[in-house]
Amino acid sequence: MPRLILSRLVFMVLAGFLLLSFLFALFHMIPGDPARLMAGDNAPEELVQSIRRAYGFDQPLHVQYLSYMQRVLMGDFGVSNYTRQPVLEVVLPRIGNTAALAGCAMLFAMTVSLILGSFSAMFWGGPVDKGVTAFSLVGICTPVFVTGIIGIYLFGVYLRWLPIGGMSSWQHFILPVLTLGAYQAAMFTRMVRSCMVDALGRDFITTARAKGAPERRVVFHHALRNALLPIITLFGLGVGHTLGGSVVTETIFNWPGLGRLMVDSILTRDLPVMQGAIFFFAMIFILVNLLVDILYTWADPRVSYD
Amino acid sequence: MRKFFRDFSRDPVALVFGLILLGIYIVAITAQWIAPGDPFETNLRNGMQPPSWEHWFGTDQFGRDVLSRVILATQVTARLTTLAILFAVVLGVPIGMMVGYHGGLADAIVMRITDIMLIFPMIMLAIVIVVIAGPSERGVIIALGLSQLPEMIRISRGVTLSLKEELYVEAAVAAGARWPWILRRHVWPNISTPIIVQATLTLPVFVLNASALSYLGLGVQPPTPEWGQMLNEAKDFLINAPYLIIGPSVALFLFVLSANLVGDALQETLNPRTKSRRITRRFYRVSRKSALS
Amino acid sequence: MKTKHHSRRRAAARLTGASMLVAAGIVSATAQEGEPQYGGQLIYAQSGEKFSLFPGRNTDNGAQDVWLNACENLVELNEESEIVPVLAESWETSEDEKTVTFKLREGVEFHDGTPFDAEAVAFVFNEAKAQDFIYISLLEGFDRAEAVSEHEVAFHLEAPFAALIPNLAYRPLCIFSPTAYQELGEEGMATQIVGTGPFRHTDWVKGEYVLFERNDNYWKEGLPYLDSIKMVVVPDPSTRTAMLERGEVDRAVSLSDFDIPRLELNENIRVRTVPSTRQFYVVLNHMVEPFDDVLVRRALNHAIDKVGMVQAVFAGSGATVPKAPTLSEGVYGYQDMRQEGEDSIFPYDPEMAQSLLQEAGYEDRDGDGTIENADGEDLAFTLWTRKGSTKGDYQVAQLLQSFLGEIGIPIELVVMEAAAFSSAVSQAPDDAEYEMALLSWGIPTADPDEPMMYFTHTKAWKPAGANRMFFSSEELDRLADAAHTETDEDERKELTRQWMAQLLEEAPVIYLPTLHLSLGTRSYVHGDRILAVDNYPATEAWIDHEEMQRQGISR
Amino acid sequence: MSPLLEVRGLRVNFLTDRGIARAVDGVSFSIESGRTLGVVGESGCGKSVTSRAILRLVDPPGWIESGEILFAGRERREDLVKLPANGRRMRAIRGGEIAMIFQEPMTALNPVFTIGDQTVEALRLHRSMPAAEARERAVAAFASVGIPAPEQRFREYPHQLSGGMRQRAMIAMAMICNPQLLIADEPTTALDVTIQAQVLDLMNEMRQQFDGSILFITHDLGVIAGMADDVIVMYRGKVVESAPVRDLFRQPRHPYTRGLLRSAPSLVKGNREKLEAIEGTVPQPTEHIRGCAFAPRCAHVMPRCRETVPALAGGEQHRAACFLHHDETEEMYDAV
Repeated sequence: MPRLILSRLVFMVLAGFLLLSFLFALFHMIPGDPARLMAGDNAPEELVQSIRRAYGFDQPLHVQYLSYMQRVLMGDFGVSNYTRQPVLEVVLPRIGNTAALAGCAMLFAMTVSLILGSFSAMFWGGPVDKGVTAFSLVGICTPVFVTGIIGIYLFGVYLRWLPIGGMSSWQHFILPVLTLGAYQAAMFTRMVRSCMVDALGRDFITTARAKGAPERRVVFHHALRNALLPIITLFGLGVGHTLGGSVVTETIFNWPGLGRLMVDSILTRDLPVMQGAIFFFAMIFILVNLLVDILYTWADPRVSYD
Repeated sequence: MRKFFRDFSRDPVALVFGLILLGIYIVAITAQWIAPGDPFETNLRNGMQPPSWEHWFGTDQFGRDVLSRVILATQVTARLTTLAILFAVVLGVPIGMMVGYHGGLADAIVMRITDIMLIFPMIMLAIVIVVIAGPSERGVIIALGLSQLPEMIRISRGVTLSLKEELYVEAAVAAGARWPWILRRHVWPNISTPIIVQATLTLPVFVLNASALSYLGLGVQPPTPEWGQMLNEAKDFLINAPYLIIGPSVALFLFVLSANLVGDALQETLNPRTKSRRITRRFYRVSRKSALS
Repeated sequence: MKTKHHSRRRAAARLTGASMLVAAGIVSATAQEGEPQYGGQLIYAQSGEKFSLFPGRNTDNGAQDVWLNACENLVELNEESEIVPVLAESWETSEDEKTVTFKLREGVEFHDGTPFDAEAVAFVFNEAKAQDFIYISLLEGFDRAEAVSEHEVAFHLEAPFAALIPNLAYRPLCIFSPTAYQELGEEGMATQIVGTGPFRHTDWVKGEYVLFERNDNYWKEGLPYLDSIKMVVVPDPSTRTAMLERGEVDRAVSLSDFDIPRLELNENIRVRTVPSTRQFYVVLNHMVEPFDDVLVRRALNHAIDKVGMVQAVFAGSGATVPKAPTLSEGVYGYQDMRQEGEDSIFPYDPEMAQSLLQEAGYEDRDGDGTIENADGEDLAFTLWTRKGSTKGDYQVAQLLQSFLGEIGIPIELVVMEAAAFSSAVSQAPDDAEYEMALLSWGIPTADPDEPMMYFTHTKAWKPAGANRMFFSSEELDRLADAAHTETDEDERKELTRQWMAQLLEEAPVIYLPTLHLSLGTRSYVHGDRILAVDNYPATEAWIDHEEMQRQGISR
Repeated sequence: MSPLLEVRGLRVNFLTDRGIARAVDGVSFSIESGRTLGVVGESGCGKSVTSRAILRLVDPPGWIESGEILFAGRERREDLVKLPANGRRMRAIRGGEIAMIFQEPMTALNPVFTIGDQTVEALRLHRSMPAAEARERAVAAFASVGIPAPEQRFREYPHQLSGGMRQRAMIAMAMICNPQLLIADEPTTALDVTIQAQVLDLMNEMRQQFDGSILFITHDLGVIAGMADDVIVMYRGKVVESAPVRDLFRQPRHPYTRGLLRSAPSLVKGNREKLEAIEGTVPQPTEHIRGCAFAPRCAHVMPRCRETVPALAGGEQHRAACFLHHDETEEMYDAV
């Protein structure tokens, strides 16, 4: 186990370095120049030049790259092109916000999908299974922004039960988590269903029944525990989607998360903030994948990484 | 193949939705001729009309008939998603198989690259591709295909890994078979079912990603209609003109429902293990009739 | 000479007099709504500032709306776009019109306690020139500022510049405390504004919220009424509307046009729309044949149904048809240039468009529905546009495509990501690849000088200015240069009118509707204002607490 | 003394693509308490399905069409077919009064739980007792089935044990509530010969101290010879011969039984050069055959055989479903 963690951490550093360099190259490859964006469409050219000089955009690329990389090694991610605020100050608080939103959404999605998926597999082919499949398919085809806006108007404006924007109280969590979670729950339900159908077909299920175990125990103890193995890997993949999906949810619910910051920084060509946001986004994801692998070894006694 | 169709058509649900899926693809091919109105003809006087006999799904902001735009969009979206899936499968599966089979350093590197690709913001990817391939359908297909590539690689790798341990594969190796033949002969047939299931699951993801792309204006260029784009435009009128979202949503739901149910049915007919359990539906009817009181 | 001087002062006096009247008007208006009450926090939602808060490095209105609560200018524009004195009580122009001396208000302090005096004002503008602040180009010919006495500061110009006063009203030219600037530097000021305004800037989290607290020793007695103002960043328009309807925010800026009819039915909400100074236009690249032919350009203008566009894209109230080229109601020197019976300049007339094209030698020879040029090749162009940068830009582009398609000119739409677009349309004549591009021209200073000198002037060809059409006309250049240095108001207005008339003749671009700004407020909020230059000051706003309780909103 | 278990006219159908297959077609037999009944037949003859039907473990697409399964349980005699399949009473019987062990030890044990947990579970499903006591009973059970170092093995997972060890654990798990009847569905088929012998010895020892009876299902006649007191031979869902083990081996009456005996290597004594195989193959389950199902492959086929289905006839002890024996002529029998 420790060897796995160590190798993954080493990889994180390496991947981080490669990612930052790749982003730097990519940024300078795509059109769009921060100085012109700041000056506005109708600004005269010499104004754009003056901004470029003032902010050091005109330095040769390799100089910018080397100085940035040196500072990153010392933990300084530079300052935002525009607000001149240190990138860490901008990015770090938002990591928590996105982690909270994506985390709760994942928890909600996992619990709902495990329950619905198991029941649907238990009554395989029956009406319950049909209903659950229909529900999950509807969930998969409804874009996050549709559920979001409908949720806002139904529960926020008309019924006035739930607050809409920001994250100042726990009630603020409900709508965004349900919106993001519902989509993921639908995806996961279909996955859990097929894994459970597979597990319920195994021989040890007959043994369990022959031992006199009630159906509840057969499904939720014996079958589910086995189905967990493929499910955990699929949930790991799901995290990627949830983090991706959080971008739209954060925009709709005015949630100050990392996803929105990443998109804004790309659109306004704020390179340091963009690199910082994507870098930490990647680190979160790699750590979550590490967690999934560790969970896997705990779940499956046959696999061990030592 | 004849046996395959006989098995497949045995299950009523699969049959019905198979026909619907076929219908959608036929609509996609014949869109130009069967669209009731002209999807491009703007008529500002009767913009934003609710559904009526003349316009079943109402008219959009510029008075264009939403139904004919949905029909034409079927062609664009069907082409877009199918090509994107093919792109992901053709590129992803071989890589996954090879990496799964050989393992070692190549496996670790490819897996970590897929890790990074999974979280790489789709938007950034789209901007880069649009710059290289131009803001055309080609760019969108590549962007969508790339976004699904990691998952295809992971699945084919997973199946290859589990099959590598199977006895018959070891027997083939013992018999001196080289790995390309083994992958094609033994591994590929077993990969087809999970890939089909994954492909049908990714259909809706593609359409929604296309709508995210069009949110930034990077998707299919107007005036060609595309479901994702129409969903996005209807978003701004969700409260004032809710009917605008019905057209594309119904079309998307039918397309995804039929694709998934056909995917399920395919999985059952092709995958030996779950085949025996499939006839449960008819079982309920038959056994209830003759079973004990 | 004397008369000029005299008229100058008389004009200024009239202005100040008028402004007093207007200010009184405002005060009297609030009187009818009941006695202004003190206390309470006003929360309002805006779409958020993209760049920095530091006035010297900013051009986006989102940020200006933030610091106008804390940092005041020498003069300000009111609803009727008239100059209203603020920190400068009055001003005089020298004989040679190269020096303008401002009499500053006395007994005013910055938020950090340092005194507001001529020294401070001189420092700000000299620093602007030295550090090349973005707005320095607006003070053309500005040489240096000199503190004549403790409360008098003189601006020395290299040449007379008529638009100096209106440009000083532009938000970024606000007076921040030099002590704070020297201590915090530009980086520090990017997140903390220290000025003389009615509210002190206490907290700022980019992309989330900005907090202002009451400045107790504000120089205007009795103001401000509110305890604090909290501005919340809500990027999605439908979320902003929903938060306003639910009462989570008291004010919401730039609502989506299609929500306005619904909001107007809600008696707890008051919606105000005001024409802005931003007008859409389509750049025609004159390097590309046939856009160099004025007949073709006029034909293209007549081919667009601007009334239909306002109805379909902006729900009728989100914009108005163009009544004059580039300039709109809020801008100084604006006049309605439509002949009688015309609903907009270049009224929609497809037949006239086709006859003009025929006159220019372009008609549908082979009857295939598309127009060909003399040697029989079909006309077809690409139209570049963005999506979501300005309200309705994507929809307007699609309508342009269908209107021009109807008269036989197929258009291929190229939608580009915002930053890529702005680089692509800022190339020099020989690298520019666009044929047509949809942009909008906003006039932040509400003064015609900028469009005259930077939009249609031959000297302003991209990349120098913003003349992306690579268009030139001596007549327009002559009028612009004259107006640039003309200090007499009436004379300058006349020159501006002639400039607009000439534009109608030469039609360098396709003129499209002017956007409206919208502001939604809960009915218990009074005394807040909406300005054509996309600013929404709430410095003199107050809250009717009983009404707020009655609506069941508690914070 | 009434038999421990009596099956009368059991019929189990399976729905297949080509119509309804009669896997078990009117099977009747009974097991005396304390005796071991062997069920032998080629694979696909319905012997496993019969065993699963007893515990009502027939999963869709199969279902019990008709018949009675009378079980003299601890309280009273009851027909298991009438009980609700997953009812409380049926669950009490499964593992409590009738236990079952399976053929594939590798897949029959749950890979993600230790064999200790799975055994404790079998116990605590029927007896409520504190965990510690259950643990001791489980370890004791492991010891009784000859698992070395039972304490340590308790915490191990199935994949850490050998095939034989896993089968012993299965037996321990089944016997822990000392059921009255143990159904063993080909317990040794998947094991190699040496381990097979050990497990069979273990089961024989168990038969001595355990007063219940065993239903031993196998296709291996050699195993039957060593294990069973009485034997029934099944062919295509029907019982074709039933007799005490010695009589069956000395005087097999049904041609199919004789064919089986002649083709089993372990039983052929002396210098027989080559083994004889039974011609033809078992017909498809969904195929409907008039008369005796073995007729197409039978050397003594008579016209009657193709018309009517021979009933199981003969004396109290030894009965066969074949017209050859219906007129009880001894010489007819020797000539064969």
